[in-house]
Amino acid sequence: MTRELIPTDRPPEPAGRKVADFRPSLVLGEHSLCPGCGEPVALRILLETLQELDLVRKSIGVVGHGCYGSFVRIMDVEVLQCLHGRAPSCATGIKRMRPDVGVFTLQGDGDMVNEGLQEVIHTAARGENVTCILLNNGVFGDTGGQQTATTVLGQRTKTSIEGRDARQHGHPIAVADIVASLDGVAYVARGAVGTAGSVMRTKKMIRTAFEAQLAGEGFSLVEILTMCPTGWFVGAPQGPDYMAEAMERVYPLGDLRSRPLRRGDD
Amino acid sequence: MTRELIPTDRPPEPAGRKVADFRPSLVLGEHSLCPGCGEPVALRILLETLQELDLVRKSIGVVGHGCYGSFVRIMDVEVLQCLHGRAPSCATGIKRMRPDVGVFTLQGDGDMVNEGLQEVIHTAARGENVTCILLNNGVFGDTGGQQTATTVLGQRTKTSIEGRDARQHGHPIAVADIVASLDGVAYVARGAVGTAGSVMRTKKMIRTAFEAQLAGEGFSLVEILTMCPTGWFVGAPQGPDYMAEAMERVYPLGDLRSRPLRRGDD
Amino acid sequence: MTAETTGLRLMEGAAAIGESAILAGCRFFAGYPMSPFTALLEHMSKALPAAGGVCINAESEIEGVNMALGAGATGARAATGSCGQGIALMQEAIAEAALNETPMVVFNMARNQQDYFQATRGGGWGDYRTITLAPKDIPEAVEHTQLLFHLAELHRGPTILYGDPLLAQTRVGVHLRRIEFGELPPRDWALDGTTGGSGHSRQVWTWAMGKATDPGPGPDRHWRDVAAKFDRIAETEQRSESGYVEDADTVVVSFGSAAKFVEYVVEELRAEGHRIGWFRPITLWPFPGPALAAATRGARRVLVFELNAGQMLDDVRQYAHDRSAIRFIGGVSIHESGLAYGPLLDAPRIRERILAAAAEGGR
Amino acid sequence: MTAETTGLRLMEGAAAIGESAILAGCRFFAGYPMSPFTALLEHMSKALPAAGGVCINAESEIEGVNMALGAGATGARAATGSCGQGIALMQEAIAEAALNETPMVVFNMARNQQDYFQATRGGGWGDYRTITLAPKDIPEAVEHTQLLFHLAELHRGPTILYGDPLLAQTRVGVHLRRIEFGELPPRDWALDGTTGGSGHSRQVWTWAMGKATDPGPGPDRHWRDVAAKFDRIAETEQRSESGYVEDADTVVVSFGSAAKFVEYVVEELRAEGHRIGWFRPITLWPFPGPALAAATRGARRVLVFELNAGQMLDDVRQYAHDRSAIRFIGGVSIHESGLAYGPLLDAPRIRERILAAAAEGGR
Amino acid sequence: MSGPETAVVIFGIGGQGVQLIGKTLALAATDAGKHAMLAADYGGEMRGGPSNASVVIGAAPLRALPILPAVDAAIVANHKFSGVVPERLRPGGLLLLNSSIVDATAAGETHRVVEVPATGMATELGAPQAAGFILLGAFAGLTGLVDHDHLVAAMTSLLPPYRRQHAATNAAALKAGAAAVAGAGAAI
Amino acid sequence: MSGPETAVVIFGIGGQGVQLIGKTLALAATDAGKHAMLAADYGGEMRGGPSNASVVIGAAPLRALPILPAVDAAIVANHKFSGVVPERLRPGGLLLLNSSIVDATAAGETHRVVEVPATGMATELGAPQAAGFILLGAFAGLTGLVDHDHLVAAMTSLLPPYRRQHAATNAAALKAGAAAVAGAGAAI
Amino acid sequence: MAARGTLVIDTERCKGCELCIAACPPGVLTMSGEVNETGYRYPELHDGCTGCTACQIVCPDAVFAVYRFDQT
Amino acid sequence: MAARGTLVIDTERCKGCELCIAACPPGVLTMSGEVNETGYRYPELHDGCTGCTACQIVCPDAVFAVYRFDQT
Ligand SMILES: Cc1ncc(C[n+]2csc(CCOP(=O)(O)OP(=O)(O)O)c2C)c(N)n1
Ligand SMILES: Cc1ncc(C[n+]2csc(CCOP(=O)(O)OP(=O)(O)O)c2C)c(N)n1
Ligand code: SF4
Ligand code: SF4
Ligand code: SF4
Ligand code: SF4
Ligand code: SF4
Ligand code: SF4
Ligand SMILES: [Mg+2]
Ligand SMILES: [Mg+2]
Repeated sequence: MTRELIPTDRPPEPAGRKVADFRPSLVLGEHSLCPGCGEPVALRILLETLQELDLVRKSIGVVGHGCYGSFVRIMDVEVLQCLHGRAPSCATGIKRMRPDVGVFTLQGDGDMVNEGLQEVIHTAARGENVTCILLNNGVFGDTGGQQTATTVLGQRTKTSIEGRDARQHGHPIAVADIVASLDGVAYVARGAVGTAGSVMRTKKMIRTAFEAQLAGEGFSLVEILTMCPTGWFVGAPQGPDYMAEAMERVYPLGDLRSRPLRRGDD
Repeated sequence: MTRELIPTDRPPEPAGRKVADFRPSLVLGEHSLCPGCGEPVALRILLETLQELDLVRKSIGVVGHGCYGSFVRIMDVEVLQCLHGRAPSCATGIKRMRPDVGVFTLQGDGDMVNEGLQEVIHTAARGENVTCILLNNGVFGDTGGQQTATTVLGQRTKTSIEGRDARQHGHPIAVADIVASLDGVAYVARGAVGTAGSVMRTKKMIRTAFEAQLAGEGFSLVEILTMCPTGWFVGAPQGPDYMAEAMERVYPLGDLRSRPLRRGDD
Repeated sequence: MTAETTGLRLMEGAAAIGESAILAGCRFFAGYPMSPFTALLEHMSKALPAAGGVCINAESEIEGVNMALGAGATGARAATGSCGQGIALMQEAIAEAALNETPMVVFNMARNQQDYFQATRGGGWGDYRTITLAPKDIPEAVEHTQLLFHLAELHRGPTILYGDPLLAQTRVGVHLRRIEFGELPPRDWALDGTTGGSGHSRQVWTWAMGKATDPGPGPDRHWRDVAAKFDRIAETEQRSESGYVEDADTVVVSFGSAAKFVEYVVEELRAEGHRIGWFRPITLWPFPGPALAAATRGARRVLVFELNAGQMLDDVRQYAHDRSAIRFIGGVSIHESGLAYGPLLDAPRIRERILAAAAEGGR
Repeated sequence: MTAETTGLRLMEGAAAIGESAILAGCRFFAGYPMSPFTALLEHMSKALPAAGGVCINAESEIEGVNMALGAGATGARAATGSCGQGIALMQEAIAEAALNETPMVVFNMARNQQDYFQATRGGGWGDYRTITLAPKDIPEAVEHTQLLFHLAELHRGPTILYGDPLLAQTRVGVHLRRIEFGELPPRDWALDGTTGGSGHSRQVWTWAMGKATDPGPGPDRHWRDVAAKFDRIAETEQRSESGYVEDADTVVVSFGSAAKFVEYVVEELRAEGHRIGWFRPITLWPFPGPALAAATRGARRVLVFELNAGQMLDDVRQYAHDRSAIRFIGGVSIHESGLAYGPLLDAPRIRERILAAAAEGGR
Repeated sequence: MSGPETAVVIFGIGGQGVQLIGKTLALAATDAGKHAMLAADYGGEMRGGPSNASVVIGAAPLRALPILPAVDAAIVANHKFSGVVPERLRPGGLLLLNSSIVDATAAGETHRVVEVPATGMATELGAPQAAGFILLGAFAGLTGLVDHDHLVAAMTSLLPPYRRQHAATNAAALKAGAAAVAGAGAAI
Repeated sequence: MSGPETAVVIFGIGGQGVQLIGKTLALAATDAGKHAMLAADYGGEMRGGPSNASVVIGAAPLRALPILPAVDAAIVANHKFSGVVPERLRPGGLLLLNSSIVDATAAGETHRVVEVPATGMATELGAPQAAGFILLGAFAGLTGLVDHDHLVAAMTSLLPPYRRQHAATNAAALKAGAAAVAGAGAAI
Repeated sequence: MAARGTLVIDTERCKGCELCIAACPPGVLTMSGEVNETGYRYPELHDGCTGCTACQIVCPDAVFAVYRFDQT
Repeated sequence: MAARGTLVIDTERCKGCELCIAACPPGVLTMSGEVNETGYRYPELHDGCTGCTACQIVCPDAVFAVYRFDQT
């Protein structure tokens, strides 16, 4: 690696082929999330997937309460910003009235596994033909980093300041595993956004989930582990490593319930 | 069998040894539940267990909303009649302030698997040292027999009049299996009260659950399948058979999570 | 003359209300059993799918109301319902729908009249109001049902029917027909999924932040706008009814089923020569204050009869012509089951209370 | 003089309230994060276990309030809290605690004053009331916290602190000490598990059915008894404060932090010779109606300043000496984040509004 | 019969089909072009105990309240409530008793008592569940409020599919009830 | 200084430690036996953007409101807000600027402007994060509201365990700030 | 066959559900022809009870007390 | 080594989280010494970019556009 810097303030001359743009055109502007936050990456691959599946003018998102709530302003798809925890129920009402539209939720672990645990389980068992996206960072990021139902043992949060202790604070809940065990469910997977590879694998999971919905196969859930350096009290650069060590051990990545393979394309 | 009748209007002469009384002394009076209802049997074995474990003056029950709600008047233990679905949370508050008391909930499937699904899962994962008793009859008995989250496929209810259909009404949820899969849980079992044998096995499960609590091992749950001939639209005599055929197939009986054996007595 | 010629069908109140909702275009219903609301849920679970709609056995009230909110946000005519504790659980979402302006109808088939504050003051969060109609009998409930769907869409927000066990469970002969209430604005706010990628994709949000490329008013202005809307509704949607108030020296104020009993008793007393009149708010919110003030202008006594500890009383005190003339003659009265009215809802008892209060000296 | 000699500790309001709760004997707390309540939860999660109590990170507001209800039923001093939507979710259980007579304290650290109806009219279910204190600043909040635990136990039911972001997040020097409020009745109602097998085992139940061998009053009588209790509380627990009302031709009514601003402005205006006074309900329920009537007897104008669309207004209209003298000068005003007050909560703005309204002709 | 509306209350216990009798009466009247109201005294959910039904029938839209201040007639189906002489029965009102199990001596002096051994008759018909329809048939016969054909049609349409086989015996019970009081007729 | 209470507002952006500076000032004053109030202008949860702190110090219980109608002094830490000449600064009030990054020309005529190149000085001290404490030291030096020792003690007690190592440089920054304005003193 | 056990049957409490009939291993219970005060048929005991308590265990309405004759 | 790819870096949007640095397979990104307007250091590109887009994929703040030089 030479010490010389390559100029990066304008497109190259002679012209190269642009293979990745700053952000998908469905992202309307800047977000104000923390440095190193994983949620904007999840948003990007979600919106890219909608574009790739040609769902842009055929989709409705239902967004819960968490830092990702501010995406409502910058995601160029129709959105119902719903009450904390209630996205799966709102999505149910929407999907039943608009069965031809791709309906998805965007929720955090606080939203889905704390406040709205019963909504997602009931919706899944009902076999509701919607896709839920869980952004799991193991904390209530938006309120400043308190313990959620997915905080792993030992993790320090504002309300488990000495680290989550099983006797005092109980055990974390792997909601995707619960959902995967239910009848009525078409597809469940857990991805992450800590590395380029995991981002791409996660994007494929999102695609598979939407494909299941479009095929009318029933409920789908993609859990995405996202970095929250602020809530974890770690530096932004350490986010992916902390995530791999602390969270991926408890929440292993991969498909938890696969849909019958019927795609020829990948 | 002779056609001759044995007189049964007073104790026998010469005196026999009484081996089973009408009801445990902790049942204070008559209930007004339907003919053939399974819930009073569950109540009886629960109270007998409290007596056998010498917990009568050391226990608090938390009762949800369902037909069993009327037991509050006739069960001679301290009771908090709580809001529909909220018994595990109320029990948590009680147990934390009275750690030496045996704390249990009495809930139906409507109460625990519909309205309060998230309460029981969170309480279990928290490892709360309480015992939850679920009376699962697959319907909201108390409101006249509508579909609950545990109604089995094909079952006719007032709100699934042609039988529960997976596409329209979704799939039943086996809450005990979910709970059994969680960390923080000491003991989970599923019994029934359709036959004398199942009643006795279920009673042993209740005992094991309380023993786990007394040993401070964490959360315990005993699901009990109970007959609801009224809500099932079957004759009272057909209750146990209907239960075996329709429900026990979907909800098999037995221990789902065992506590470490450390008892010498049985 | 037979039923065919009279056009009357003998129906349980809950079924009549359900059929009326379907006539009004209701296509989504989600509810959770609770007496006496259960009868409506059971009816809808049969009748709505048959009419091409969707009825979901919601797994809880919170899920039910949020499903209805989602359905309502697509522009479908959506409804839910419950009573008492169940409505309490829905308060957060009812407020949300009021503040994000999603139409839906909430059938509060209450167990008694103890939930007047719940219906009129909400208890959700923020500055919101809900149009609340309290019919006095089943024929009126049938009409109110359709009116509520209309008003919910016209003003974009949740509207409430405050019913009771008598309205839910009594059977009477009813006429069912679709009532027209006039033009409605276009449903251009409804989510249908088609505006993605436009830079102006639709959004339903109580904070009304809009999109980065098309900013909304934000909570400060939006909530002030909503408050102003409720002020306008308060002006235009008041409904009330009265009888014999012109020359009455005693006016009895009551609502819902109780008002039907009061009206019956007052008729009797009038026939006997007593100078008594009655006043009934039909909309509990907006409370028909000016009409009450007018109706009580000449009265020496304003008696308030409601089956609770005195809740509508708060509104009567704000508007009765002379506050010092008010006497409370209602009270808590509950069936031993806790699920229905107690013995105070009875014409002879009400008669006694009115006569006793009317006999007391005026101001 | 140093902090040691003055006894002042610089504390965030939330922490001061939390410490005061612990001094009052609070031993159970369960809450769920929501700004600005979060700060109190975080404080309790550290401080309460250290003080020998239990603080649970409740998984949701509904779970939190029901945990507190369970803990309260054992006789422990228990509390929970939230704001806005979170309190909405708690309404069912707050009503339950009021009707089954379980003491607990609910810290409603509200985002603004738009939840007055929520606090005073509940929206749970049934005829219940909750004593609600609205402190104007942190020192008063510290005192109110202890008073609320006392009143909750004295009257056996939930009591509410109506706070706001200023009370939660401002830091001031506070004195912390345990305040004594006098004798309390024995806790013979508390569940401790010991009365099983007696034929009279204790029971906590809103229906108050009692045991087959020891029947309770049942809902009809119990709910009437509870309503009567609330009537008594309404008589005895009204609290209010006023200034310069004796000779005021304009009285400004406001509550909570806003009242502190109004008081400040009125002081200024008095110093400039304006005949203006102020009145502050300290208990939002019971609303100090008679005191307000007395304070407004001589006034030509009664101005209501609250940071909402006009909610306390309903109470002022019921009690102000002359209803026609009332003018609303408050309004919705929200920070762009939706989480705190907007620009209207500001002394110069309030001054303008008071002066403008005072300049208008009286009745 | 006082005024243009006739009010009758039926007393029994849960399971006796009191609500079905009430519905049949109200539906038959509606089908016959009258205005009818049926108010049930419910209460507990799924519990035993008393079950009453109040029916009001009139020629014009009703002004009756769903909780009746006074009734013109009472049908008493069960001995458990033989002590209940309806307080609200107007003087001279009709008191129709199932004399198989209800003791007529408890009835007051001021009412017009008619006894029909309904349970016994129903057992003779081989349909013990149909005692209520015997009483209803008798009531219709006594008052002329609704005719036999409308009663049969209403009863038939109200039976759930799995009870259709009872239609014929119920119809016979209605007829037998009417026959038992033939001659005792005249309006209440 | 108007009246017995002194009000100061500190302007900056999130991450500059504005809240810590405010807390240090208020805590030092409290520890010194005065009455103090600190009001933060929060708002969004976990978002960037402006961060202000208002501090009021007095000898007796305060009557100040948590949203100040007027302030006696303003400390401006960041150029992002150099345009903000606090409207509420009383005429003659003290405007203390971090002149390393804030342009003094934007300040109004009616205020007493003091410039301290805090960022530059902090960098020289080898502690770029301590610029705020330089300003605080200067402010204390200018106003005499709190003494150095109480400031150091307060700052030290407010540092979280994992930042204890900053205590010494922060103390040095406080001292350097005071030194930079030595002589410019006198009450505001 | 000498019965090893016998019952006291509180017939007035019986709700006629017949669960005891199916539960009795030797099948010595049959339903009555008569009904009790509440209108329900109730179980009657024939010879051959073993005192096994199965009937009491399954009965929801606390109708049975069971006695055993010790075989010493 | 002739670079197979290159970037446009919108440095003003960068929040300095350094996720791109770790993500770059050939390790051709380093953080700047200077800070941007908001006060964050940002990535700078050295020779050897392969145009693999890993940096763009992991960046939360949409700082990168990636270009590839076709090797035909
Ligand atoms: C009913 C209710 N309770 C609490 C809140 C406050 N709240 C807003 S965001 C949030 C945290 C959400 O955490 P999570 O879903 O994990 O999202 P993250 O911020 O971590 O991305 C909470 C508790 C709320 N908005 N509504
Ligand atoms: C919040 C709330 N919603 C609804 C009800 C009405 N409710 C009372 S009991 C009951 C059914 C309970 O069913 P389950 O728990 O299965 O008991 P079962 O009657 O079947 O024994 C319902 C829905 C209630 N009491 N509270
Ligand atoms: S707090 Fe955590 S989740 Fe929220 S924006 Fe910051 S890093 Fe992301
Ligand atoms: S309805 Fe079902 S659960 Fe309820 S008492 Fe009857 S049989 Fe038992
Ligand atoms: S005790 Fe056993 S043998 Fe005797 S009657 Fe009962 S079930 Fe039959
Ligand atoms: S089980 Fe009990 S209630 Fe049922 S028939 Fe037998 S004795 Fe009667
Ligand atoms: S495109 Fe690939 S090689 Fe080029 S800078 Fe980005 S990560 Fe490195
Ligand atoms: S990943 Fe993006 S925001 Fe983070 S340092 Fe690299 S360019 Fe900046
Ligand atoms: Mg999170
Ligand atoms: Mg059930």
